Amino acid sequence: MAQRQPFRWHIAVFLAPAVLVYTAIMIVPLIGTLNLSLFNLEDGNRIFVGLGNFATLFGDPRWSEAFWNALGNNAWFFLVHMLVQNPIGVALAALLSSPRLRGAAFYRTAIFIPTILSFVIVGFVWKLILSPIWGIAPGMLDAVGLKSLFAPWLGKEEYALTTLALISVWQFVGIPMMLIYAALLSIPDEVIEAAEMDGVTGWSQFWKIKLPLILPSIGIISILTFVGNFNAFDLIYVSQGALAGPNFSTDILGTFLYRTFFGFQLQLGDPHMGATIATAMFGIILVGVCLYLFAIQTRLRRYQF
Amino acid sequence: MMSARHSTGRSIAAHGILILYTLIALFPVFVIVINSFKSRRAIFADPLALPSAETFDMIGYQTVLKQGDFFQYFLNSMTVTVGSLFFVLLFGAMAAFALSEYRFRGNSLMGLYLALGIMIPIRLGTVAILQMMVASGLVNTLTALILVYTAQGLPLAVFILSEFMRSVSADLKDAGRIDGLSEYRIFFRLVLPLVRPAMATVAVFTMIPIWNDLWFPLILAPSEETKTITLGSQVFIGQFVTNWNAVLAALGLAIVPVLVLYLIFSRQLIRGITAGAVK
Amino acid sequence: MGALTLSNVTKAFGKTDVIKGVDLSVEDGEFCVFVGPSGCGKSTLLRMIAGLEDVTSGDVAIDGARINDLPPAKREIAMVFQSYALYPHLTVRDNMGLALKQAGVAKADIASAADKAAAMLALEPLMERRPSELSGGQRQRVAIGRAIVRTPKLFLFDEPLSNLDAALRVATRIEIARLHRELGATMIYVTHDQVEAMTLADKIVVLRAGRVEQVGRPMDLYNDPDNTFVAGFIGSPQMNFLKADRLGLNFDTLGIRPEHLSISAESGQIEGRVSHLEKLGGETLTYIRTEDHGLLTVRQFGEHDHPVDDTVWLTPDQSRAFRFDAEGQRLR
Amino acid sequence: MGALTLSNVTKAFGKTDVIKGVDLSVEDGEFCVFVGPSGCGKSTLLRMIAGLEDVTSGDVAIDGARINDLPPAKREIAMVFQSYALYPHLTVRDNMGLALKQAGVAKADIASAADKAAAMLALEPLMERRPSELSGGQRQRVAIGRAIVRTPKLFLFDEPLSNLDAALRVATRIEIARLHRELGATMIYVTHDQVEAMTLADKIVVLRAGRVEQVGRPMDLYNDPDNTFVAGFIGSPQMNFLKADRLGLNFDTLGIRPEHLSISAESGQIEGRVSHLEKLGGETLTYIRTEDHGLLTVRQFGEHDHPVDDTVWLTPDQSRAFRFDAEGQRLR
Amino acid sequence: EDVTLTIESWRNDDLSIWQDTIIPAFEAANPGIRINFAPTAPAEYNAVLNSKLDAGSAGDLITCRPFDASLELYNKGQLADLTDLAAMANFSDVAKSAWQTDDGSATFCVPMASVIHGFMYNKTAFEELGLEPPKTVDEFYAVLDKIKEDGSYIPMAMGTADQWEAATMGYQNIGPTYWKGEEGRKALIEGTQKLTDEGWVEPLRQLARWQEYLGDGFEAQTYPDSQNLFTLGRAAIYPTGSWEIGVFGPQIEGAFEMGAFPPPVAAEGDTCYISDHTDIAMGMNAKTAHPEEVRTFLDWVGSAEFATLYANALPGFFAMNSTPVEMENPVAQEFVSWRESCEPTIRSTYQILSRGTPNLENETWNAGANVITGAETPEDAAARLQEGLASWYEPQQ
Ligand SMILES: Nc1ncnc2c1ncn2[C@@H]1O[C@H](COP(=O)(O)OP(=O)(O)OP(=O)(O)O)[C@@H](O)[C@H]1O
Ligand SMILES: Nc1ncnc2c1ncn2[C@@H]1O[C@H](COP(=O)(O)OP(=O)(O)OP(=O)(O)O)[C@@H](O)[C@H]1O
Ligand SMILES: [Mg+2]
Ligand SMILES: [Mg+2]
Repeated sequence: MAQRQPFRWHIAVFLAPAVLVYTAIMIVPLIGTLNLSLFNLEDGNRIFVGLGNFATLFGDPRWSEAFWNALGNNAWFFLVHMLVQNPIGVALAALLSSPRLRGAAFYRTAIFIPTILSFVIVGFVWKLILSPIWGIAPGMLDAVGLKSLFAPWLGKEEYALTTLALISVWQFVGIPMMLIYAALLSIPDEVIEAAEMDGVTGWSQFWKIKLPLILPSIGIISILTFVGNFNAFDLIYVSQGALAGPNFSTDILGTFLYRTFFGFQLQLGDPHMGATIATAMFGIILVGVCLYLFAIQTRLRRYQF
Repeated sequence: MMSARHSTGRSIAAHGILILYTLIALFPVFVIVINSFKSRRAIFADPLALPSAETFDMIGYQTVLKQGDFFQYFLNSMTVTVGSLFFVLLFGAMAAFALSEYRFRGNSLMGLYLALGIMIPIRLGTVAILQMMVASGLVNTLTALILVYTAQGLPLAVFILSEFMRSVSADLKDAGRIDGLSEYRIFFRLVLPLVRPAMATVAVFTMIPIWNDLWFPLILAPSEETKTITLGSQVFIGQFVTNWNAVLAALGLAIVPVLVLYLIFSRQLIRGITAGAVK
Repeated sequence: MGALTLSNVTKAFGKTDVIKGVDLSVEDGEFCVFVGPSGCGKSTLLRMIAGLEDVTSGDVAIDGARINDLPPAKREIAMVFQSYALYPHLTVRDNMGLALKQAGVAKADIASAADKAAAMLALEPLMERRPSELSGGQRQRVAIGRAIVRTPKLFLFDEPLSNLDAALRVATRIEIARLHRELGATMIYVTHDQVEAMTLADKIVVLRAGRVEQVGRPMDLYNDPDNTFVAGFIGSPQMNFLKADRLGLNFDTLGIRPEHLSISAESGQIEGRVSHLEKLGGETLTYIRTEDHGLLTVRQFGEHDHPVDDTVWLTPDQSRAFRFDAEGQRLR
Repeated sequence: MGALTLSNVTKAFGKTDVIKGVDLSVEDGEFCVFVGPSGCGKSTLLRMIAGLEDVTSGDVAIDGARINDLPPAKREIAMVFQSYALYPHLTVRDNMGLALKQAGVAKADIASAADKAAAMLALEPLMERRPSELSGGQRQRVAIGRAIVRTPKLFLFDEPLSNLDAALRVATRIEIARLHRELGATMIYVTHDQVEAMTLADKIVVLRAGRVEQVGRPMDLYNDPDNTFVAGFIGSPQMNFLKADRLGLNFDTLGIRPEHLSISAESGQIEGRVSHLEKLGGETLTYIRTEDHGLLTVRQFGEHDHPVDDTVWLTPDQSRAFRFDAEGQRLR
Repeated sequence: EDVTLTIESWRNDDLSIWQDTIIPAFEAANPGIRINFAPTAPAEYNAVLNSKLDAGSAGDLITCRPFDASLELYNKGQLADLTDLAAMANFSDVAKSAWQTDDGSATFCVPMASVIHGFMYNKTAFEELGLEPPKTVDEFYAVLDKIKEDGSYIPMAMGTADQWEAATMGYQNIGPTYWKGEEGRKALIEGTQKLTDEGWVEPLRQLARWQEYLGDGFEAQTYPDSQNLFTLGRAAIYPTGSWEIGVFGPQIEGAFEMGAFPPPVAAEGDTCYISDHTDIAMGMNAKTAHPEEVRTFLDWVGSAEFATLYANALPGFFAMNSTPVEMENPVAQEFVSWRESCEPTIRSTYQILSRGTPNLENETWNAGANVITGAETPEDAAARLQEGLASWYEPQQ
């Protein structure tokens, strides 16, 4: 029989401030909000409708089309980040971590600067650069004889979302770069030297040695990207407005939710449907995170060097 | 000098790629900076031109200085950001320590609970939060903002920090216990200094959204005395016209303090990693 | 002040029993060494004494007082970890002083205690450095210094020398022995290097899979082991075990130390071929492959030469041999 | 295939000269051991041979061909690192096979090479494990296996045993010696454990502060050292250095190994008090504090007893003693 | 002790006007009451205001959006009933209609201003090309064709990136001419007309025709881009509303002269219709701690004095006060003069019809942009709008 331990107060003390602040300011209000998804307004009275709102969201084509459109766009938005942002971040970090590189600190800072910018000026400057009217992008393409490639990307349904995703990549690539850079620095020199001795150099050294060893960091970045993208809102909002034009082609869950929850222009905010969408988003993200935590993270072992 | 392991060709290529990407990263920033020094007509007449004798115009900065107390706004932003960072790091690290150091019932559930917050935008809880602040008389105080940002930053902080805390040597903590340090001292005197790189990482992630947030300042602390820089700059965004000179000037200036914070933290980060833990 | 008693102490991690009932008493001022193969529970036992692991059942007592539920800090013990566990962000002086500072000792007293320990360990010139600026041996000495300043009742060492190189090991070993004499404190020392065990211990405890195999003074264990396990574990190079029946003896195993096996090119009891030779200057180790008994080791003092692959003859000195039964128990 | 020549090789890190002009030739198939105190430049020299550090001046040649500018992978060299430096994400099999795979060797050939190495090192049951699932000794053997499969001209070992515990060290040491015999490859081995140096080397290179002090076969260095540094470094326990004038001799220093110093309770040449005694079973080390010569070590075989603090008398065996001048150079 | 009243508004643009002109005038006349004008960026205004009202931290005075947004606040009890406010007598029923309950029994905001849609044009450019402001639709296209042919100006400044230009400055601008102003609007509300009827589809067809006169890359052209194109003198015609008058003056900096013409009619002599849209009003937070002072202030907002101050400070925002206001700005005078010659109406989607999901106003933005880019035919767009409206609006089912 194990002897009973006295209550370990310090655990409670360590947890208390975080749990209290987080519960009071985040969880309680959010539960209050998500709870609204079970209610609706009928003749000015709030009545309990169970899962009725979800039936509307997924069953009524007016709602469901918008939802699936936003979800699909969001998935693409995420995919672009995974395919562009994270590989670029990894590549930059790999270059930065090469030994005896001069000016690494300068490059690191320069590449991180866009991350610091506020969305308002990011939206403004990219609209200015890509504008067909004020001529930065067309002019630059013209200078290299590729004017014909230019299109008003932000205004075309087929390009707008991808363009915005790439702008977002531009803005946030500093974050994966930082994390991967840190991970690469913590690979012991001797493992790299062993690879040099084994003739594993250059690119194959990166693929066969470094990449597997930074996979756990890539995993964390992926999940942060996932969560970040499925909660994204600001960039689309400042550059395309709450209606996420053209023709909803840049509508993602965040803008869809904002429009519904807080209203827009003549559309009044609908906290009930808004909460329903929020709950659905929450469910999607939770599933993604759990999938990661239980299916992927366990496989990405952290190696003891 | 020719050497066995470092070919000049490779390092030129590396610099080439890095310079290219740095240009891509900085070009829009360059556009922002040059245009903040131009008159409105000049911005749109040729956005890529450097400010010349006739287009050079400090009107943006003048407007910023004239309209409202921007120094105060800066101060408010700094207070809120640094204050929230402090609490996020402190409370987050404490919770992360509890989760990674002690085995107790409900440990992993608590971990998941604290992670829920990264999955749902806190903005949705606005009304309840505002009601709470009204009830407690915190509306139009920086405290309200600090509280909200602390809550908002905690989940990610706990998530990342508890990963790192696990790597702190158990022997070290035991040595502290034998030396008579209480669990609190072990945390503050031993563990905290050792996870500095992780703290720096979390600080960078946490501070940017706080610094740039518009929503909560607008709702919780819109008064003149408590305005943040981002909110202060909104005054130039009108219904039909936006005063881009002023927006560029204000928000361009606004990146300076964050950049300084970033430099501080990233130095901590890199130094912490390369110094390595002592075996 | 400093006598330790363990009474039927056990430890289980979840369902695995790691310590399976240990009774032990260590006298005040004694130097007690725990030896045993990797994973046998040495560290776990030490950590239970320190209070870093809960005791599953049984009692731990210091000077007769049960301390099972006392937190580590209250037990008046000091511990030196295998990994040193120095505080990387503190200077040598602060590493040593932390415990005293924590106990509220006056600044001046802390400084003089640290200086005294530093003098004892020749650390004076290093007091303001941080651990990362020290060599391995220096770090080890700081870890010991940190333990000393607190003048505890009981010192616990967990393989303190295993990260050091050979020369430093010898030097630090001597230092620890001197310390023990000078401080007169009770010390419990874990190692799996039996040379350390032999040279330092007043009393050796041989552990195997969570149980005590034998307890005794070093030379008692060396000269009078209870079983093949202890006989093989104490003494280096390891004792040779010969199949007694092949030698025409009526028990199971004959144990003979390498120095008691004589070698001859002409004649002897056991035939074998030289497999490998190690000349250490002052002594020579010859490894001989035999058909009946496997690889046997012969230790000779001075310089000798036995060409590899030559056939040689070995003869055990029966008067120095040990007899064991089929279970490995000593036949006396 | 595998003869190494260093001609006036130097290395400077920034402004500090670490290697100050080393000339050395290692014959094909020879086992060459670098010894020297910590920081003397052993690893640096090894890494220059491997191509992991640039050579500041001088030439490194294998089989007569200058390889200064050849990248490590092209030098047909294998290296075993002190920290093993295994690829943590690959299984034992893949760790061993990676270099061959990289060189484009056929799958079947890789597998058979790995299996052969595994058989040699008794790693067969571990082939599918990852490094984190191996014990220290097993990891070490995998690191060696990784070096073997490439059948290099030259093996480089940087303190491969320093992270192992005593028992494993002895076993792995014997394993490496066997490997050298079986493969017949040239090996260069860094250590600061002189026992390893003595038992393994065909040729020992004693380094000190970036310079070669003496090169020779182990017993030559043991029996015929050029200076006090080499004499003190080779042989364990260390040689005793006595002040010759106090003994009425007309040179500076008398070097005498611990086993050649006899001890008596009644009479002798040097008076001293027993300071400490180490009984190892097969031998006894006695440390004696003398007024004229400091702490001296006496090594006796078998069990002996000299109560601490007793006065004893020591007599050096003059026939086995070495004579040195004031600069520490041997007087022959 | 002075009472300070805080005004919630989305009019960042007016900050200096309030601070420099309006507030001093009021405070001088009403010692003891201080006014604090606290605007929010327009895009966030509704969300922020609703949150603050729900939580009880909103200001004393609320600037009212027209129709449902404010009606909803009134229904929730967040806006006070101001029917009995003396100043209400100064406004016509039409002026008050945007801030009344559907049955007109209660009024909850004091009307401040309306805006009129029309086309602005670059007078200097027109003179240069020898063009006259068009009166009929045919003349309109003829003018556009000429400008296009000449090539030195973009014929019309409009983009679809922000969507609302297409709907508000296109559709709601020319539309009343086709659906006959109030007549069509009311019929739609009653369910006697459908959005697929000719009068409602034709404006979309017109919009579709505009595409060829817009600048390159109009798909990515935002509203500020359009403004800049016009004020920098690169575009000749700019479909818009009177609110631009005040902001364009300083931007043009006298580089050219600006004029305005009303939406063209089908044939010379047809009745012209203009959108004279009730846009801004001010109401009282029902939870204010100082209802008396708030009412004092609102009475003043309803006065002729305020109307004159406001309309002159903000040329293009026309007072709705029954007492005519003297205005100095010539372009503003031009706009307001159309009130005499044309039938005024308000935007078709604002009253009642944007109460449900899908939201007709938002859908109209989308449809307007789609027909201009060619993503949808006018007929399809109209059918979609009708279907959406009918899905929740009973009179249309
Ligand atoms: N926290 C734990 N949970 C589960 N099993 C443990 C734990 N700590 C130790 N063990 C197990 O208990 C046994 C004894 O471990 P212990 O560390 O005491 O061995 P040791 O004798 O110190 O070995 P070594 O010489 O390798 O240090 C081992 O089998 C180990 O796997
Ligand atoms: N990258 C470097 N920059 C500067 N000095 C260095 C560097 N690497 C080694 N040194 C210095 O060169 C000297 C020799 O180092 P080296 O590692 O070769 O010693 P060593 O003989 O292998 O020592 P040890 O036995 O401790 O491993 C040391 O004084 C060390 O401080
Ligand atoms: Mg242990
Ligand atoms: Mg070395």
